Amino acid sequence: EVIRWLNVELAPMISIHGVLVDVYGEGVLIMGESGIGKSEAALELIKRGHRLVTDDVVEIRKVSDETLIGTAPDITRHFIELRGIGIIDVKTLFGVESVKETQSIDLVIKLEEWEKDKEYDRLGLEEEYTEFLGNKVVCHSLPIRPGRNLAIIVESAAVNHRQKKMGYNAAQELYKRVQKSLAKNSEK
Amino acid sequence: EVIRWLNVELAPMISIHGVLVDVYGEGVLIMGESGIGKSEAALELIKRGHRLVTDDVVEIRKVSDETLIGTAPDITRHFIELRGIGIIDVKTLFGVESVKETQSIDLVIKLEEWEKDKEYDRLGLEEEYTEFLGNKVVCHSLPIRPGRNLAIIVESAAVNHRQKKMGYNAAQELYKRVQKSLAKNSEK
Amino acid sequence: EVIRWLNVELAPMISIHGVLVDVYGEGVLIMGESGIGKSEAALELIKRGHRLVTDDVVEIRKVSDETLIGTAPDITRHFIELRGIGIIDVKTLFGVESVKETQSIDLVIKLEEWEKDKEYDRLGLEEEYTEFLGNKVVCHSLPIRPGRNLAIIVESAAVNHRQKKMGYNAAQELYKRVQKSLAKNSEK
Amino acid sequence: EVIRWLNVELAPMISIHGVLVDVYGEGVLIMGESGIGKSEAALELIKRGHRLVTDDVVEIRKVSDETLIGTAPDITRHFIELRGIGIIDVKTLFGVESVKETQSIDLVIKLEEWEKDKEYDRLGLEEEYTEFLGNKVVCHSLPIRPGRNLAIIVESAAVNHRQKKMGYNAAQELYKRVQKSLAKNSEK
Amino acid sequence: EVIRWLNVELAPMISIHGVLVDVYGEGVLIMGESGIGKSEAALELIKRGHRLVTDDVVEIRKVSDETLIGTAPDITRHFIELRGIGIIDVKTLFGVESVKETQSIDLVIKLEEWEKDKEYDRLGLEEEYTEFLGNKVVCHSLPIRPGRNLAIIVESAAVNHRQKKMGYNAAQELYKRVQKSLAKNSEK
Amino acid sequence: EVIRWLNVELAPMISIHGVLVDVYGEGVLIMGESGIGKSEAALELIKRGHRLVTDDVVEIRKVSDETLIGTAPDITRHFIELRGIGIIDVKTLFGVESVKETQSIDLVIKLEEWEKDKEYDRLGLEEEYTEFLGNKVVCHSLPIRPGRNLAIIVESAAVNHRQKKMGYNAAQELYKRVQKSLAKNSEK
Amino acid sequence: MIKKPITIQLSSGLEARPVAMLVQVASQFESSIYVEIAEKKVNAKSIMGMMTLGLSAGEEVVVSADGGDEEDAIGEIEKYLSSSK
Amino acid sequence: MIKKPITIQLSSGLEARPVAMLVQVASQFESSIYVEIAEKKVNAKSIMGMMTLGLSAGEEVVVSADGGDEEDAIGEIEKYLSSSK
Amino acid sequence: MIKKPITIQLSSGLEARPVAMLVQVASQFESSIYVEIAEKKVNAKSIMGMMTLGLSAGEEVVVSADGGDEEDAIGEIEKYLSSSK
Amino acid sequence: MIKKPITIQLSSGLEARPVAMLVQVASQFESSIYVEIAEKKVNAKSIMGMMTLGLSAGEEVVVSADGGDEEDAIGEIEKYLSSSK
Amino acid sequence: MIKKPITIQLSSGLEARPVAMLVQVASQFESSIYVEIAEKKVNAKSIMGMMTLGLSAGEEVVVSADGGDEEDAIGEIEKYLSSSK
Amino acid sequence: MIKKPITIQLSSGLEARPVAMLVQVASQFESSIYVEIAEKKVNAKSIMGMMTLGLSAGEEVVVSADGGDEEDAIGEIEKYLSSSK
Ligand SMILES: [Ca+2]
Ligand SMILES: [Ca+2]
Ligand SMILES: [Ca+2]
Ligand SMILES: [Ca+2]
Ligand SMILES: [Ca+2]
Ligand SMILES: [Ca+2]
Repeated sequence: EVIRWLNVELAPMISIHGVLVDVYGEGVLIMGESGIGKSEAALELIKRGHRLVTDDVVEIRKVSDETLIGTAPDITRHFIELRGIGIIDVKTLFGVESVKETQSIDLVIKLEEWEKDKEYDRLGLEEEYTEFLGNKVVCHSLPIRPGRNLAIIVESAAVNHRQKKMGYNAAQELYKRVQKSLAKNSEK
Repeated sequence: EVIRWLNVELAPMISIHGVLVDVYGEGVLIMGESGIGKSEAALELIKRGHRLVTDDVVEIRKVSDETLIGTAPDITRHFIELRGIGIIDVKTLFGVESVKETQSIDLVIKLEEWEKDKEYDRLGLEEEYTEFLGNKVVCHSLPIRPGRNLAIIVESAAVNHRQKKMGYNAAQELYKRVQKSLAKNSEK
Repeated sequence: EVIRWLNVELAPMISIHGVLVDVYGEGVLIMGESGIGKSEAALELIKRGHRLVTDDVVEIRKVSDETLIGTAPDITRHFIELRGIGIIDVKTLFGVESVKETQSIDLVIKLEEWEKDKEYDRLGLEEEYTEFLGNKVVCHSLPIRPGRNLAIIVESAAVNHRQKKMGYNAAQELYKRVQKSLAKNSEK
Repeated sequence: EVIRWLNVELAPMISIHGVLVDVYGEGVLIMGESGIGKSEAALELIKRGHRLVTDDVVEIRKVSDETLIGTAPDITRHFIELRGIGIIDVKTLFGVESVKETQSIDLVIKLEEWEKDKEYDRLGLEEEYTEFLGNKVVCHSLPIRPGRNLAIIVESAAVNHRQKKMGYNAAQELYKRVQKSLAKNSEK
Repeated sequence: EVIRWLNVELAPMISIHGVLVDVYGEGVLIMGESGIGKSEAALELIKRGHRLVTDDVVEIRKVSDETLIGTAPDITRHFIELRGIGIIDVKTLFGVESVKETQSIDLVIKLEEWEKDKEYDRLGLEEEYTEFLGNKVVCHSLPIRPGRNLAIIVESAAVNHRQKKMGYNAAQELYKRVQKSLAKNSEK
Repeated sequence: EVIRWLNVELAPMISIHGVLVDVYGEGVLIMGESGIGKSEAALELIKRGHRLVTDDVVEIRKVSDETLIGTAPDITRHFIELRGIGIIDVKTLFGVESVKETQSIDLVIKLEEWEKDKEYDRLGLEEEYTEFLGNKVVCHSLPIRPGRNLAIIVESAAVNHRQKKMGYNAAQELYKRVQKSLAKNSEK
Repeated sequence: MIKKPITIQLSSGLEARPVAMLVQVASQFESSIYVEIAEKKVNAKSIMGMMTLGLSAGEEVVVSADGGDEEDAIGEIEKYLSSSK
Repeated sequence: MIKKPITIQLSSGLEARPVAMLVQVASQFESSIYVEIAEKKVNAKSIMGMMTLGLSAGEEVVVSADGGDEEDAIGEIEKYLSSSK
Repeated sequence: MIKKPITIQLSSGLEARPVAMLVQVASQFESSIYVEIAEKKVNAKSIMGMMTLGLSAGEEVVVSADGGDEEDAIGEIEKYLSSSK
Repeated sequence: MIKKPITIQLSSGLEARPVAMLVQVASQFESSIYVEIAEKKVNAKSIMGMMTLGLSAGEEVVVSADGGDEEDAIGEIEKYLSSSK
Repeated sequence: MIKKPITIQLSSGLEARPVAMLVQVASQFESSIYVEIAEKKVNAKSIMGMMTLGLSAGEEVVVSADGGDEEDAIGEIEKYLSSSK
Repeated sequence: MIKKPITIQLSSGLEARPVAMLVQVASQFESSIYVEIAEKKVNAKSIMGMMTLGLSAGEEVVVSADGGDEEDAIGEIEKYLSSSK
């Protein structure tokens, strides 16, 4: 066990700007410009029963070619900054229930200002990836618009991601249904 | 029963652009421009315990002069498109608990970009209606603005609608209180 | 007891434009321009288990140099106006569970349109105050932006406020950690 | 529409001892001895977002050979008796959101004192039925034991019932998996 | 303010065996034999969004002829004992959100083993009272039986209690409906 | 990665009678006699947002001297048996959100009929352990009594367990407070 | 199982309070007990049910009891309904 | 900022519907607008607030407006309150 | 508003991927755009909707556009549907 | 505690229905009862567990029972597994 | 009901562990048992309650028991508190 | 994109308050701005991030800015860090 810990401590490390949350057991790294609403999304996820790993600075370590591990810097561990309220201490306000020390990084959500011209993923047939320390991680770009509940979209993305790992892709399923319907029509 | 089913199958039908959800037993049809956030509102309603009937295409059948029934096209049944995430399969992600096959259409919510000049319903004294296949359905126009939780407003509209059917109209009640207060003042 | 009641009735009174909600036992007064989303924030707070005191008009009475009490005008008590839906009666729609007659005012949240240049509270080290009838009340200015859940930020502000009254300030704690770390570094 | 209403009013009627709740759109009739906990189960269902039709006395009308409709007697409509607390008025305490006027009866749950010898349904392969006014309704006998959450079991039974109507039976699926596994083993 | 605090500190005090929780703003004192499940009921109330004041020992102070205030002894403040798990620290596990320092005592719930012969309150027409330091407090005796959710019954009792203070008594309402119906029948 | 999987597949394995659930990221193995309520506890945990790994048969593999991994047998994966309802398919009823393929085993909860004489853990100062394949796992014995919500106690045990791993033990903290208070008294 | 027609002699008829008392009487017995009048048949141990009957003095109901103590049950209920206080 | 006393001439006084219409008029302007009578001062863009004033024909209120379009605002409001339909 | 019948020449017909591309083309315009065939009429900016049409090469659809850029919209859509790659 | 090897003679082997019946038989006894084959050992009172065994006619299992009525338990289970209907 | 003053002779006084043991002793009895010192009176079956007493060796408490086994209860508690280990 | 090494001359180093002020300065610009020292590189608009740097007077950091106003940004930040108040 000591050896395992050493491995983690000595693993290649970078520190990036983002928020890391454990959502249904999937490590979701939320990225995006300062002020876009990463911390507020994390706060809602916490209130919905998920767990904060770190806000604003994520220390990422590569522990294998498949696995990246994220943690908080000691100084800001379990703190969140809410624009207009100030710094809050998630662990004391919402309890041990709402925080976690380390978490693998399984999915990246990039929050972006909505742009009319931009192409957002409309089908989800192919995954896009981002890279940290040479490891690829699935990545979604999410436009921020009024009337959307970000936390719920992030939850759905996390479960959908798990479902894909379990071998089911809704977009492919839809694709198959369309092909079958086209084939049936052309027979007639 | 077979006859009843035939009736439904043979009923006049149209297909429209919208999302249909069963909210507390009321069939709420959410309409609005592509990209305004209909599917995201439906997703939050599902996560709050309501049931999706269909996303994006609603097949409406008129089964009596009072009743319109909505269903999904076979190909897209129980699927939702989330901008940035892609197609998700609501039935497998969130379970049978979260979907329904058919639902009467009791209430229309039109989502709109907020416009400063536009007159939104400020009292709710008179109902506005929209029409499908010659049947009238109560209709609310809802402006989309930051900081609003659409799902919760839709829930409130659904319950408020049921309350009106049960014979109580909050706007009229307020109106009466105002009249009574005016009368009392003018006596003095 | 009669005397206590008389005191309240005879206390200095003003009437202001805002919404008053009991959040975890803290009286939160939400202020801001007409149309900014005060009532919608209150609605979501109610649905999350908190209690409405009054929407749009708050009658404030000063009962001691530390205590302000808010109530609703009789005519609009327990009613809320939702843009696009009309007037709803919170007490009959959501039950006695969701309303309260009177509430002390412990915290003010001012909702504002987001402005890039404006300085929002970034640390929370010093409190800002607003004043009613000569009593000071802690006040936060909260920018409204898409993708934020206002109700959850208000809840966090309320609990954070209680934590400060219990003697713990997260911003000061963070400040201490930074100083300690600086001191340690400079020793090296 | 008048004719339809007349039909309902003139339909054959009986009045039975039980509690009727709308659970995810399924009408669940909870039956069992006085004091077994029917009303308390209904109360928890209401608090979990479902809707009370009637407590203690259910008036059942047969409106077709497939459909039974339940309502409350006028005198006790929306009231519940809680042992030790007394009569509560569900509609005013928890709001219009928590009640419903009429509901079809789709499923019967019989609560029973646990008896060691009794055979409870262990597979769910075949349905058991009970009969009202000549119509058959699916019926489950549920033993009451400490440490069980009745409301959650009732919810699961309701969704499972809907799933069976949609053509999927978990017990049969399990049965098939066992047969297939046996077949594969016997090939070896 | 200092004087007010002195008054509280110097007020007559007793210490009793029970659990005090703030439920929707009502101070509910749960009493009953050791092992009956008071702490477990409090735990579920906390998890449902209410606030613990003290477990097992309640220090009660009389601050006026109408008002009793309860607090925790310093040594056990915010701790709960769960049979089989041991002592847990509610404040650190579930956060500041889940605890409160002082609370008025508005309602007593006495948990009791179910006894067939015992008369539990069946109507709720008259209140029963218990007395501490000469002040009377409304008191309900609640039988413990399998299949009941205690926390939800306590919540209902608390809201029902508030409703009575606001002038509505469901049992009296039912009583009136019965009288009116009797009168109408006897006219015929 | 192939090698890691081989390791898991070739690891020493036993199969035991119990239910395995992922509660806030902790793998909780619920054990106890047939009929005691393990599956019903798991069902409530699922409905509260946690994830089922397997019901009734847990296949345990030892992947290191610290780590045991549990999975379901293929035939019964994601199925639960509810006494009185029959077999239900958790994955299709409640969605992918509610299940998980594999989970480490971090905590054992043994459900037992309540016995007056039995000594249940009253302080939680020392941990008790159980052993599988030579690995020790922390183990709590939980008495089943009416009026307790098992799922909530299991959740609290899981969070409390995590808190102990993070270095805080509430029982020891209480112990320290008592010692300090004794010391202070004896000085006087 | 026994069935017996009984005429209500309570001067107040079955108002809220006498109903509560009657339910109390019925609840002491193991037997299932039902009160029937016209098309209505309600469980005598259910307050809410009995409230819906709206019985006045002078009306006749049919009481049925089924179980080990059915005779005592009918007896006690008859005694209560026939008392004229 | 401008302040102006205005006498209500609407024959119905400020019943629910005229209040809604007045709020509509006020809401078209950027300026903050308040209506004052005795100790009450309410936001003219708030339906709920205006409802609590209970104004009858003949009463005098003080209307204040503050902002870029304050003059137009006062003007339109005066026009509405002075119309006698 | 313009309406125009267009024959699909895409060799694959409107499979999932070409539908996604078509929706992309339509979404660039401000105008409301609908595609009609037999009794079905769907929003051309809706992937889910277009998926339900099940269009094969050789079929004729009616495309309508309404808005400031309606002509460009119809033009681009026709160009896409008529390309035979 | 008793342990006994038993050969399954049920012609269908342990399909879903016979498993349910076997579990019923086992559940009548107070004793803990386990069925073992190769590396698998499952609680005989657990339907889900017994389903995972996948036993065919002709296979031999070891049944163990522990408790006050362990002999009766083994006897009844043997009787059921040996019946050839 | 019996009441008896007892002097604590446990060398450690009532630290956490001895308190837990005392509560165990008290919990074996049906009777209600209370321990009193100065203004405090706590349920002897409540760990949390007993923790708040903060009793040292040499102090005198009054123990009361009420119920069928009250004499045994007092006896056992006295035996425990008087043991000097 | 510009990169520039800057030496901190603030007498207090980057304690909580000066960090908050620095973040304020950086937040006025459109450009992405990062502060780098050794292996750490943090977003200059993030209070939480800047807090983790723990910078004392005399240390040298590398500031980079990327965007339309990158020159002004670097200029203002340098001005702030070089002020010795
Ligand atoms: Ca942030
Ligand atoms: Ca959509
Ligand atoms: Ca408002
Ligand atoms: Ca009942
Ligand atoms: Ca306790
Ligand atoms: Ca089970």
